[in-house]
Amino acid sequence: MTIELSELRDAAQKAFPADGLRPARDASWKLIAEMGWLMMPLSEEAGGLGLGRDAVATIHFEMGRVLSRAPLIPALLALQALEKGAGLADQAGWLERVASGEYVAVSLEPKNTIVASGEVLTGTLRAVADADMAGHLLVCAPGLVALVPSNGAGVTVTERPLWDESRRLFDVTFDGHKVAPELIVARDNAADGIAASLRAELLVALAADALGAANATLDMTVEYLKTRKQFDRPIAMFQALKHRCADLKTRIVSAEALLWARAGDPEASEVQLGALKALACEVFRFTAEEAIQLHGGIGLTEEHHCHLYMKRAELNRWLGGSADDLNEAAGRAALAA
Amino acid sequence: MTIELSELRDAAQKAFPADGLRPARDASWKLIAEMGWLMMPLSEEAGGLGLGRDAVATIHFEMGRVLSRAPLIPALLALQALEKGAGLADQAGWLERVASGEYVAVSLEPKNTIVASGEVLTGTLRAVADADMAGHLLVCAPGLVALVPSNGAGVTVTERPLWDESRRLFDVTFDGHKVAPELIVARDNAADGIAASLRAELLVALAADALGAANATLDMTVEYLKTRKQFDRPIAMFQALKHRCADLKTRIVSAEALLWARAGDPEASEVQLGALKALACEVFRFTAEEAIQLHGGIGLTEEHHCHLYMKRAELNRWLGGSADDLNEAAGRAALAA
Amino acid sequence: MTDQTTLDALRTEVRIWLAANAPKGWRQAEQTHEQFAAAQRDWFLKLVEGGYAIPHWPAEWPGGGRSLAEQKIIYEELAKADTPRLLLSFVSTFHAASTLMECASEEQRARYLPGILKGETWCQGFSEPGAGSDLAALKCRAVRETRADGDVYVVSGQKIWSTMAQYADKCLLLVRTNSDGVKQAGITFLLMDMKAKGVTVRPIQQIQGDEEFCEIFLDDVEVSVADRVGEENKGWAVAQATLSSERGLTLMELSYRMRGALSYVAELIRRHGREADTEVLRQFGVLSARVDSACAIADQFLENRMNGIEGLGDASIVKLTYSRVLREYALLGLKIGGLDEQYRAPITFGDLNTGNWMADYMNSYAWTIAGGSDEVQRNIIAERMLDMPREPKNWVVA
Amino acid sequence: MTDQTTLDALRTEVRIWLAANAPKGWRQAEQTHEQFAAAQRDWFLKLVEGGYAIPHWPAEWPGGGRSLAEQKIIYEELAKADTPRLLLSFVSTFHAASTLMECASEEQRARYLPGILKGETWCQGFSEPGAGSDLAALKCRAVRETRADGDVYVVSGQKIWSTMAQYADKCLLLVRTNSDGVKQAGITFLLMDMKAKGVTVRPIQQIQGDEEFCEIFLDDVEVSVADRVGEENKGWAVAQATLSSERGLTLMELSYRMRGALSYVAELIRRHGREADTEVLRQFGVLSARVDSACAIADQFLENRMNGIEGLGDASIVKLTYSRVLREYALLGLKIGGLDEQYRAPITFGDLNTGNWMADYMNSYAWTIAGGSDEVQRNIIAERMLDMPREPKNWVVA
Repeated sequence: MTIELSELRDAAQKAFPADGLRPARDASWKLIAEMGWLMMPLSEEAGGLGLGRDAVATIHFEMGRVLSRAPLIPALLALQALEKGAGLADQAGWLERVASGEYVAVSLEPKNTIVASGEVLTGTLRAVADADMAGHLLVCAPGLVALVPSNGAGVTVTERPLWDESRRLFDVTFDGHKVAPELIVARDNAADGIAASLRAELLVALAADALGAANATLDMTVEYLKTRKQFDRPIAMFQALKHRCADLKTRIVSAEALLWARAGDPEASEVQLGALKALACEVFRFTAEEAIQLHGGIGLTEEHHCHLYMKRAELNRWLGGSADDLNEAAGRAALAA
Repeated sequence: MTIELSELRDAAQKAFPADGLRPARDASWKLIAEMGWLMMPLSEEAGGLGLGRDAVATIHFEMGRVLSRAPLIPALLALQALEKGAGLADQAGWLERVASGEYVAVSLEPKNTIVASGEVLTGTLRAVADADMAGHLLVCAPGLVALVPSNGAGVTVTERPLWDESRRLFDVTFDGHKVAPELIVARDNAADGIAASLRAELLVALAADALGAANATLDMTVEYLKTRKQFDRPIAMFQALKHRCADLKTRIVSAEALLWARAGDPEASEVQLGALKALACEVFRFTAEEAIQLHGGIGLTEEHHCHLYMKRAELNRWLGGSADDLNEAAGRAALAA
Repeated sequence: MTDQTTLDALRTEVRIWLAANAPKGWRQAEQTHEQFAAAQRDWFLKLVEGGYAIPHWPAEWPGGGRSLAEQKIIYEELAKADTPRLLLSFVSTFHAASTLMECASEEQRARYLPGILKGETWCQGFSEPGAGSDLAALKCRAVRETRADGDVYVVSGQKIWSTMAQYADKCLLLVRTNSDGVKQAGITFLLMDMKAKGVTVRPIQQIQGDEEFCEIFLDDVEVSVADRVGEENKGWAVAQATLSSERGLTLMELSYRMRGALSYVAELIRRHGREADTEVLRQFGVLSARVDSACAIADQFLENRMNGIEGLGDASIVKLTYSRVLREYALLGLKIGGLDEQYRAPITFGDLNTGNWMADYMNSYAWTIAGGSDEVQRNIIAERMLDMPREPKNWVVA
Repeated sequence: MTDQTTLDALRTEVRIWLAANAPKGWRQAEQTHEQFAAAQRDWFLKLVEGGYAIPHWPAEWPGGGRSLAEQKIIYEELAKADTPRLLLSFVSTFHAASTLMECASEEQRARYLPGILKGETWCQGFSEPGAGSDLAALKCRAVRETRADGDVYVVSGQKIWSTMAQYADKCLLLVRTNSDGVKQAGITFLLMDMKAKGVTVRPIQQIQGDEEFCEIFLDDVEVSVADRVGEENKGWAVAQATLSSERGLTLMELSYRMRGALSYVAELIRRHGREADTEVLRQFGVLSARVDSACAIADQFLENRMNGIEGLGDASIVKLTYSRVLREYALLGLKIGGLDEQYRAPITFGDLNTGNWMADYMNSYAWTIAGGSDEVQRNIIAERMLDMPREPKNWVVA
């Protein structure tokens, strides 16, 4: 990790300390804007910090660690889309507003039924993050990327309560909504290019989130095992449990090595990032599953933190595409290599 | 286990004691014939013992335990096919000879390229067991079941040396061999029915073989762990290893419960037996894999027995059909249920 | 052993009775935990009336005196008819009953057993926050004091993981009456009234939204010496009798219920259009065989018990098999269900295989952790079945 | 650290050299273990000549004085060019060399180091039948005796798992010179001539047909006191230096080789017509990512070392990751290969990912067991990285 990245990490840990799990969304959002994280990937020419994918991943990693409720992942995706949307009427204004805290929501699910006929949108966008705090949504349909007011004509926003209470997702239904000309971000190939790049960035972001959270899950579990006594000794002394923790540690650390290698490689393909995301999320899922088991009964209670990680882990598996789809694509690519 | 079955088991363990691993093929064959096992499934009217699938499985289980080299599985399949072949010219004579020790070889691989055009056989039969000691082979082609002299015209028998030295398999190529009329066992639907019933019996036999061997593998491993000392204590005292052995034991015992339930159920379908076989063979495979790891370096030496189980486990996975095929069929059936 | 004709007749009789009496639409009807508890009471009393609630009790009780083979048939049919599991009355009819029958005095039996059939429910006050797998380390303190109307134990401490204690009338309570010597030797077994002064029950909010377990806080609760089972400081042996009262029937029933619930997986595969996905098909095939093997090992365990042969560790094999297969069941559902399953959906109380896959997944932990965790079962299997050396007793930490 | 331009230049230089000098068709040519050993010697001497055999040695040696970043490039290129792994010279250039350089006397260095570059090979006599993971428990006994031309140690005992000892000229030998007190304190480190009287080497027949390891029987072998490294009874510290001489390069190289060998899996899938099997595709996708993560963690470990930051347990993570991924690689090949792979096929000596899947599977154990088994690595990771308590030292068996 470079000095720049480790400084970012330290700042994030200071702003969001490990003992403040699931910090309130709105307060976090304010802090995130103050930290300047909303302008991280924006180029310096456009008034941003011009930081790379590895820097962004560093922050998402830390946000995963504390189970952040703030929609930083979608916010940065929207920002990156807008920066690529050269045809957008007031691009500079949008970038400035979004980088300084106006939230534009996006869908975290690549498979959607939305279609654009000319500028008219029909269909449903699933898994739109925190649509309740967004004035506008960024919609990617085949051949069209556009902004849509969340209270626009023919737009219905419905919250879908999740088991994971650290995130909020909405279904957004478009019943023939006509996009305003000044809100069109890109069309045709340019639009599909933006959609593809958002998919790629989303995959890295989720991998980072998952591995940050996996680290926190294991740390919490190991601490508990050292404290908890059964049969007159800390249960951390039982070799069967030690070996399971060591296996988790090994899986987390090696997946993390791949995360930093890929995040630092601008040439990494969407398929490679998908395989990384699938790996990272499976590592987190299994860590969270083992964490509950290793905690025993206390891990099954609402008041303990175990289940918060588990529920985020389960949700993370599906955002950005399922492991089955991502791994299948990776297998196909390896076959063609 | 009924008294009858446990008596059979005890007799088998006496005849083939656990310390006589991989007993020589020809001596075993003689002993097997003397024990009357070659007439087990034959009906009493036909001069056999009229024992059920569970009795046969009991013996295969014990033969798996000692890694028997004798081709009892194919021999009993041949016998059962011949008993069903009412059209066979000298059926009674054949049954008598086979039940008293004349070996008829069969293929242990359900997927073969053999075809019958009238009485003329073309193609290759893979995985024919111990063809070198057989005067005749029992061939199942679509629409035809027939006996073929192993030195017949247009018949080529080629040994294919295996990693598993407890079994011997041959490729048998038919280059337009014309079956003698008196050696035709069955045609058309009757032939396909026989082929199906052989597949089913093979699956149970292999499941029993695998679980007998898995038991022996685990027993050997646990004994070794109790004896071997590291860091001044028997390594059987290390909890991580105890838990792994307990998991193996659990998997073996519960798969075995399913074996006996299925072997005792005449209604069990080929698909159910296939799922059993896949489960049993995976349990054996994993047990053998863990056994080597738990033995450490000594398990990698030719002179130790570990690898003998592992190699049989690997081969067993493929005989009678692959786990992938069998599990897929079971999934389809469960979906249709 | 009961002959086959009697068994077949019983099966027919139970089926006919269930066709007329099994509750319908109960999953939909039970929206709150209180409704669930009320429905549990009703169903239990109906079973008492039908004569199927306590087949394992002695013959002098109505509906009792059934052989293990008969009990198995009753539970099989209850499972196949998809009736509600008997959760609220479980501690009463098994744990409390066998404690009373095996270890209690004549007076205690006369006083408490009839109430159970009238719907009086019991809970268990065994586990404590600091004593889970290591039950004997319990600290809940009882001091004997003299009162005008006879001696009492004054009990203070905390119990946890007490199933449905919020609805319980009575409690099987383990307390510490002596702190010297081996920890097992200072434990006393009491029968406590849950309405007694000083008893506070707090349901534990569980991660899937259920409230199956409670904490019980005891603050100078007085329990009459007449409600002590066995001698003072000899409660550990009584507790063993309590805990071994149910051997295999529940896991047999649950395995059969899981087999029936494979239909939820099939529906899910169809709903998501995965019928041609080789991996999904194979995993479903593997799961079916694993569920079948859980049924087979539960059946085998019961059959061996009927024949009087139960080996050391056998019960642990049955439990560990079931708990692992239950987890595999839920994991496959989650894998196929995808994002849809991450949206919160109403849970079914007291049911383990519901097709609400996140709830089923979370419920599966109740079996990998509670009632002797998978880790404890592995220790038992390694030490008692495989005869591997026990953990050293006297640890000198380096 | 070496600057990027220098590194790029080195990479180009190595590629050019390899294009001209890398052996071709070596897998087919090496039919016997002796042919393999001979080819190993040739290739090593060619690398010495090219200046790439001992990049990690000090600068005064020809081809030495390379930074870790440069060493990494050389090994990467050797892997990418699919050259034979350097097995026969491994102990000589790493273990023997670092022992001599760090712990030996000037005389010993002058006597032994030059020979290594001429192809003199060394083996390790550390492990014993009763002392595997617990190396310090070794029993091979050395008694000091006086001879006319100086004192000698008279050594008797047995060593095992000595890699390619049948071709070795010299041996790094650990012996016990004192049996009192802690076991680590009575160990002495000797340099033994493999041609000395009383040395018998027996190759161990391995399960895949290789003979990579040997037993060494020592029967009153005399080793001059001049060939002792360090002081008597202080050999344990010397052995630690020996064992830590290679940190990460090998696993980096092997991970990259495995990545190259993913092509064998692709070929296999095509050969068996499984290109449309969703499960096979997904498993191949997962394997690719796992291999990539093994490469990434090996790279990261080396990079951290270049920056002087190596944490406790880091090396164990790298090894455990590699050993597990290597196993997964072989298991996937076996699964797709089916019955075909059960027919015995010729093995490639010294190669781990060959597409002969049963051989690859069996070879994978060399990494899960040898050089600190997976179990030992897990202990290290738990105790040193996660700071979980160590196993108690003084066991009082119950």
